[in-house]
Amino acid sequence: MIDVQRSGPSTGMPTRTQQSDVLEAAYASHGDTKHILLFPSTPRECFEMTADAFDLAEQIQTPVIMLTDLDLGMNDHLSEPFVWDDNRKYKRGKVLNAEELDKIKRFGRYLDVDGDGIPYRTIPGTHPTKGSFFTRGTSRDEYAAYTEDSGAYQKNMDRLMVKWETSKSLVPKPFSYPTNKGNACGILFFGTSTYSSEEAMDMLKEENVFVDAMRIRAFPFNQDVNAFIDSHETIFVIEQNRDAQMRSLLMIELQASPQKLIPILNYDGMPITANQIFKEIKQHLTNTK
Amino acid sequence: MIDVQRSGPSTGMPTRTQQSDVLEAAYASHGDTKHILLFPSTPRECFEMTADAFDLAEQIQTPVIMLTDLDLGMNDHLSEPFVWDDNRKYKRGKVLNAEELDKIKRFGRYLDVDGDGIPYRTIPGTHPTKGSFFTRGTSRDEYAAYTEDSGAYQKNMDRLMVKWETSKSLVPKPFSYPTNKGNACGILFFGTSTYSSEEAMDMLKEENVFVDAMRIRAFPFNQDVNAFIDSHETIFVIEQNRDAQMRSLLMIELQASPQKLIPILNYDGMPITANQIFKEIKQHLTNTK
Amino acid sequence: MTYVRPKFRHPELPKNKLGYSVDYYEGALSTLCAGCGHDSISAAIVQSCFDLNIEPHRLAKLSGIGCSSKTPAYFLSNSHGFNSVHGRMPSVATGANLANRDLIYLGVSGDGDSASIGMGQFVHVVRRNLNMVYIVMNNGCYGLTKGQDSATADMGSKNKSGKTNLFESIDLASLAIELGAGFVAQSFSGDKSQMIPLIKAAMNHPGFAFINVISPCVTFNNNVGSTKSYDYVRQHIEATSTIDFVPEMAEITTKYEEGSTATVKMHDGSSMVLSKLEENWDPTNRHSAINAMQSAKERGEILTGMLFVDGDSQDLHHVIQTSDTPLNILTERDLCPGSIALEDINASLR
Amino acid sequence: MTYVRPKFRHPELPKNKLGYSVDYYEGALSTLCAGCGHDSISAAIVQSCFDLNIEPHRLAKLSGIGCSSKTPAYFLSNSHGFNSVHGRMPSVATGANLANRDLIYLGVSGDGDSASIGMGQFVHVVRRNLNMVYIVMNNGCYGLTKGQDSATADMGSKNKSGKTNLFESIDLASLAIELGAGFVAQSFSGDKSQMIPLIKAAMNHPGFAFINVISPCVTFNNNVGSTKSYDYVRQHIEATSTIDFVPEMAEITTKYEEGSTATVKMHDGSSMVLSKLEENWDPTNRHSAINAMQSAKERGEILTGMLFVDGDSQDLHHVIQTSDTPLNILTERDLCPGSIALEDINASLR
Repeated sequence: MIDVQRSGPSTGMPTRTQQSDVLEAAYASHGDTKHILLFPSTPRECFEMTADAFDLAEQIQTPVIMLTDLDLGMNDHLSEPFVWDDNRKYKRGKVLNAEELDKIKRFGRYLDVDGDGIPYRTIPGTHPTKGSFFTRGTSRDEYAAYTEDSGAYQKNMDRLMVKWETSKSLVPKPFSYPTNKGNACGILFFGTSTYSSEEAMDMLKEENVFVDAMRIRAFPFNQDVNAFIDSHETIFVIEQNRDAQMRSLLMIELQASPQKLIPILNYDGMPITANQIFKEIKQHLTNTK
Repeated sequence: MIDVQRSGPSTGMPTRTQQSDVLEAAYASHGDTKHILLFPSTPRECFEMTADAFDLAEQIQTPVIMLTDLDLGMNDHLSEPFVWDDNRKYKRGKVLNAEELDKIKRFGRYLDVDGDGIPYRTIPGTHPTKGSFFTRGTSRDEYAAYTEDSGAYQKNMDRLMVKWETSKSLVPKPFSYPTNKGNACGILFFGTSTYSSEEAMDMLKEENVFVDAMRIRAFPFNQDVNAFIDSHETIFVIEQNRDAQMRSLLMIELQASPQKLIPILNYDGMPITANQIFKEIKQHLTNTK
Repeated sequence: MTYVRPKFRHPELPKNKLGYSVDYYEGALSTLCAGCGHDSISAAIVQSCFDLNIEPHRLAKLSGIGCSSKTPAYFLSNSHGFNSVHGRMPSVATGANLANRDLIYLGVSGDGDSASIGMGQFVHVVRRNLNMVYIVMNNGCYGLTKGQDSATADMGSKNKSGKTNLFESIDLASLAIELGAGFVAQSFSGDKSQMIPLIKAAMNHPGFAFINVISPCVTFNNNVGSTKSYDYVRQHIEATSTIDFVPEMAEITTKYEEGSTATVKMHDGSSMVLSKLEENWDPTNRHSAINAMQSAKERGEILTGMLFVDGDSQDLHHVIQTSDTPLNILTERDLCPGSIALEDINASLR
Repeated sequence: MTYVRPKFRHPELPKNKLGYSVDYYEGALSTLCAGCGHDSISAAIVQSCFDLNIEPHRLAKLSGIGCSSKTPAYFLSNSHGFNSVHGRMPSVATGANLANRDLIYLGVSGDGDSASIGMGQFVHVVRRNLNMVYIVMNNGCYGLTKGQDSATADMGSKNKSGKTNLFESIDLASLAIELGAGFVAQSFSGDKSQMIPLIKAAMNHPGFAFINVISPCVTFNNNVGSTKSYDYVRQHIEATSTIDFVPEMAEITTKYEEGSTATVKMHDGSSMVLSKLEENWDPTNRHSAINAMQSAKERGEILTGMLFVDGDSQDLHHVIQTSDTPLNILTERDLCPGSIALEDINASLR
């Protein structure tokens, strides 16, 4: 699924940009639910991540949501040429064919055979007598049979958490900017806040203010994001929404301290500017000196 | 809206209970959106909060979601008799009638006249020439006219935050349990975790472990919830879902430290037991001694 | 938007019984493409409301999403308006109508809004016989997103990019008749003289009144090969009848040819006089109306005018017997059963 | 659930061409109420698949939510199944069918699932002519939530609590004909001899095949006054014809009365022989079918059997000209235009 975010809520500003569907997309649906999100920041990354998203969806057996925005979706951008590796193979994930089914004693659609939370699946019509199952929204056991047994239900919910952990190493890693190490401050950003953030870093550098930087490219967060937060005293989280939604995800998922995460927010429908980021970081550093 | 939560996600367990739509309900919809939630814990409170919800929806001019669950919705409960005050008046909130419209120079549907973020509204057909307006999902100015002006958009989004602040004092206050003050630990719970939490407190008392307790009754959180968290070293957040959703709301909205908020979670579809709460609290206190 | 409407109006514009001239019923200047059929429909709505002496604040205009759904901004600026989400105008209209049965409800929708995303809502607002006028401005394409075929595009019709539509079209008027609508008409945005009496009659019909108006999209669907172009529609329409809407109290003065005239009495005493052009068609017989539509289809023609009207139609409020007083002005005294009734409920649970 | 199906089966149950006996086509034991019409429909599905020598793994069964939508658990346990969300079975069927055109798709739905929450999906799966069999188990009430009237309950019909339904019913079969469906039939769960040939013919129809089966709810809608009770339906059904489904290769051996027989050839060479009982009705003429339905309504009768069939029906894959190879077995080689095509795209943007 591709969500070209615009200024919300409701119809919002039909021609203006925003990054304000982050929290909604991450936990969309009732019950305990988490979704894979990808955050492209250039047209080329939109292209590449779309291809990756298909692979991830089949590998992890779950919907993948790419969160782009109107700035990327409607404005003209200068882009590097798109590249395709002709040797690239589609990743279909754990799909059993007829021969493999023949070798299996009993197929369990939700059986965590490999311990990574991702079970094997079959495609309808594969085998005359093995591998068919009934997909249902209700709780079921590892063999896809209906059950309201508490243990079976909880086991499946726990398997989904194992799958969530597994997916952390499958989704695109964050991009770390080269650093001289030892900076006390870090900045975190994603998507179309990238250019302004990079420019703001240059502006800060000119005033001898050095910050480390990381661009988040996916949810769930890779271990590197955790390490980045842990290794800095202060983290500026730059985003284009009112409610600091990415910051909320960092707190919920990484147990990051709210006091450490300083929001830099723009939500007027126009892309965030380097000047705003520069000013707010300088202001904060001055105040806390 | 009344959400009788059951074990999710998807169809889940159709006859089993859970408190797992909390995060979804709080931020339902794209864009920066927050919703009023009510958390009843008894049949009588369901009755009273339903009536309150109508008043709140009209006062705050927003949907109100009552989050009850299958334990309350499908099981038999012993209940105090329901009570109705015959002098109670419906609260219609800020609705202008024809006379009031006559006195106003220019009616602005989204004009924050009182500084509380809640504008005045009119009901169609009220006045022959004044007060009609066009409701739209797009951004608009204070007079309900279409605009994509960044300033007007942001002003409206900021007004909604003011309204959110105002609503904190309008929604039901949390219930504080009598205390001997000075306990280092507090427990927070809501809805049908109440009976088990109370019983667990009694069990702890017998072992000379004393904790303060608060039952959350609404979102956004009243200032008292903030004060309760601030005045304790450790807060156990008791809830019936896998992902500690109420704990997430406390972190996002109150900037509460994740390290301070210890989740006690049950998500097997059966109501949480006093024994589980008792054991987990004791375990934690023993480990951190 | 930088459009400025010329301020000059003839100072002696005729006024209606309420003392308003027609410009009081207008809206903001349209931002649709020049020549859009939708603007002609807006103009017909304005004229109808002026002629019927409707107090603008007693009318609520509602819409969904699309070019058509933008039009409520372009008429009746003194009426309350609600631009809802895509395909969900019927729900908002239902809620508003239940809250206050005394207003006139005018819903405006498009073929995308009604025949695709809103199909479920359309079917059920027909079934509930909500007292409203429901106009579809039907251009067979998604104009707002550059002209893709909609679900009402005819099979074989060509769009601007030369592509032929491969799917059967959804015929909203036939569907409404099949679903039991009590008032179904069809018209063409190029025929204002037909639209106005139909809109007037629809506003006087006590229940759901549907008007499907073929309204060519000048920008994306007015090419040769399109069956929703001005030229094609003009060449293929066939009217069931000419229509005169005769308000209450007015005398029927026009002379109609013997035998070919049907007069339909409206609930408020007004009448619709239909001078039939279509043979073997009885506007008050549903089966006959279905036959007329089917026959026209077989001949490759678009039947316009009044198609079917049920003189005995009873709207939702009558069916479910709500109070005559609008619900939204009832008070605690009327609505709240109070502590004594509650005590009975408590007792029943003991 | 503690139901246990008796394990004993007659050891010499007849086998079909594939070597399977009928029990291989059965499912789990039904947990519906004893006597539920839906179980008879499930039995007819089982018998039809056995007779047609269908390999169970070449059939996908799909449903939405409701009593009817539970039934796929009770037939064809060796087939893939998908119990989707409320009213959204057509979307899942469309996706599955587009991915693999070579399977047989059997959708099962109810009147709540299709005529209310899923109405939009129903209309559009008809319009797209998806190659599937779509059976509505129609009991006119919401059985799973204790019997409230559904949108197909007839006006004036009384439910178990004695309440009279005040709204016009939605006639799904008429609607499907009006919307252009190529195969529309109607039946009664109490008439297995009629259901089986209809299901077989539907499975051999190359496109959307709709069967509306009146299936009384024994628990909540089988009372006196209900127009969906066993007694009422039995007294008011009138068949268009008797039907024989004659598989490919088989000779038509039955003798039919002169002049009253219509033979409809199916695309695979099989035939449906209709011995007409309804006069002035041509099963291959849409207008005639609509007339027959309208006339039956006017007589207060429920027309069952084959209602309309279009021998030239072409399913979605033919219309949009997808590859003959199922899409889900195409590989990188077939699907990926590769770096050279991408270079052209890059060049076009320079």
